[in-house]
Amino acid sequence: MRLLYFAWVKEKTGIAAEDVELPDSVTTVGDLIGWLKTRGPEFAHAFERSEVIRAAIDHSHARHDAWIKDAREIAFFPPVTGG
Amino acid sequence: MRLLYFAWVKEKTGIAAEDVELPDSVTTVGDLIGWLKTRGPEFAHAFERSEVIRAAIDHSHARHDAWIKDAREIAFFPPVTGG
Amino acid sequence: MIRVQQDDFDIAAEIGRIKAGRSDIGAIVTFTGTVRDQAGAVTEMMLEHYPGMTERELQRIEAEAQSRWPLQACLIVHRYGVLQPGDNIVLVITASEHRDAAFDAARFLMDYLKTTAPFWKRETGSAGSHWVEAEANDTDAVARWKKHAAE
Amino acid sequence: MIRVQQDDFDIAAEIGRIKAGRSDIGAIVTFTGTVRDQAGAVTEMMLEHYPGMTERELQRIEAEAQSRWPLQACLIVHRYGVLQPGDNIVLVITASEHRDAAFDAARFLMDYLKTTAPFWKRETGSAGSHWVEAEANDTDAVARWKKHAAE
Repeated sequence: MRLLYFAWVKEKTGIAAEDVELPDSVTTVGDLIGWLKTRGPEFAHAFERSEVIRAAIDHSHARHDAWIKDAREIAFFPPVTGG
Repeated sequence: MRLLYFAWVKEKTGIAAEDVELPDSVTTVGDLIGWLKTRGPEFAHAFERSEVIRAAIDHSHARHDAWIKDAREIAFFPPVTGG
Repeated sequence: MIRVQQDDFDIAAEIGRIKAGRSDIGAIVTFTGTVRDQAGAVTEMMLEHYPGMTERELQRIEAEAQSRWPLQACLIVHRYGVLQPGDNIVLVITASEHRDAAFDAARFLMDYLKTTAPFWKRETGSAGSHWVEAEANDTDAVARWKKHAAE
Repeated sequence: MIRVQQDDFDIAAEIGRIKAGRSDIGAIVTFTGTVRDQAGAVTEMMLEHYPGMTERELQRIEAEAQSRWPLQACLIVHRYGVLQPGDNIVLVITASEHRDAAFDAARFLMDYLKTTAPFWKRETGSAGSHWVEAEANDTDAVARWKKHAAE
């Protein structure tokens, strides 16, 4: 599965994109965030306030309870500030 | 006193502007409309549906019960349709 | 600022003048009203106005908008004379730090202008010429702003 | 139509393209968002976005506006990259027969774009660089449209 990070999430993780193999226990966006936090201090820091992190599954906004089973690409980012 | 007519009011009266001497009994816009109606068939026709006629005293919108004592210029016209 | 003119206007030039030498503006809203051919029923439009009163009324409306919203710029340009389908009739531009003020003020200016600025449209088409009738919903639009102000 | 680009946009050219060859449009509203220097506190702005999702999200918003109002044209252009104070960020244009639809749709597009299009602003100034925080009243603005739809 491809993971993307944007804005300050990207700055904190230190990477823009990566491909990961997920354990079977990770079934929702929220599970994925919990799993990412265990991957080192940068990830723990980036996802510390997980309630403000937004996610998108295959280019559509997704809630933290959304299922990720068929996802090809999941992105994490702060609330948007365009316009 | 100077009187001006616009749009279909002007077309019906047949004139754009005129100077008039008013009798003392004419004290409001409504009085003036009543007096104008007596000035011939064109004026009677132009002011027939007097409730739809709008008036302005010295470049400000005025109601039919407005006093005209100090007016220099009074204009009559249909509801506006600009924009 | 307000202008009443026969000539067409240039939106890009007007925005350029408004933005020139400053970078404190965050939102610019423009409204352009144009002559509709109404499925071929209108071939020409004549706009009559009341010189003197028109300028006074537009200035009054502009001042009211400036007093209601924090505007960095405010422009009304209204044309008169003979126009063709597709031609521009009116331009309103508002500039503010934030979009809400710019949107609200532009709409306010158009709603008021439609009911108080002394312009009259005469349309010519296949069925001859006629003076355009005022629309009741324009009066309703102004009533909405009065209600807002009273809230 | 939507476009995501680094280059600046040209409002007059965009309006020209929308009006070309037709005279059934009566009202054109444009919204331009620009970089504010915030009293000198901002000297540069960097706009990051999510290529692929951005286009999809803007198309979704545009389709929603088209379904809610009778629009003859609808355009969203959003820039990304490094911008300076005074530079354009976003352009929205709506065209309709009447002004209410054009005003409502333009505001709807901006309200939704602000809360769902994946753009992030990073401001640089005398106090260093920081990512701009989302504003709660942008979320409120969108809630208002949802309420409208439910009425």
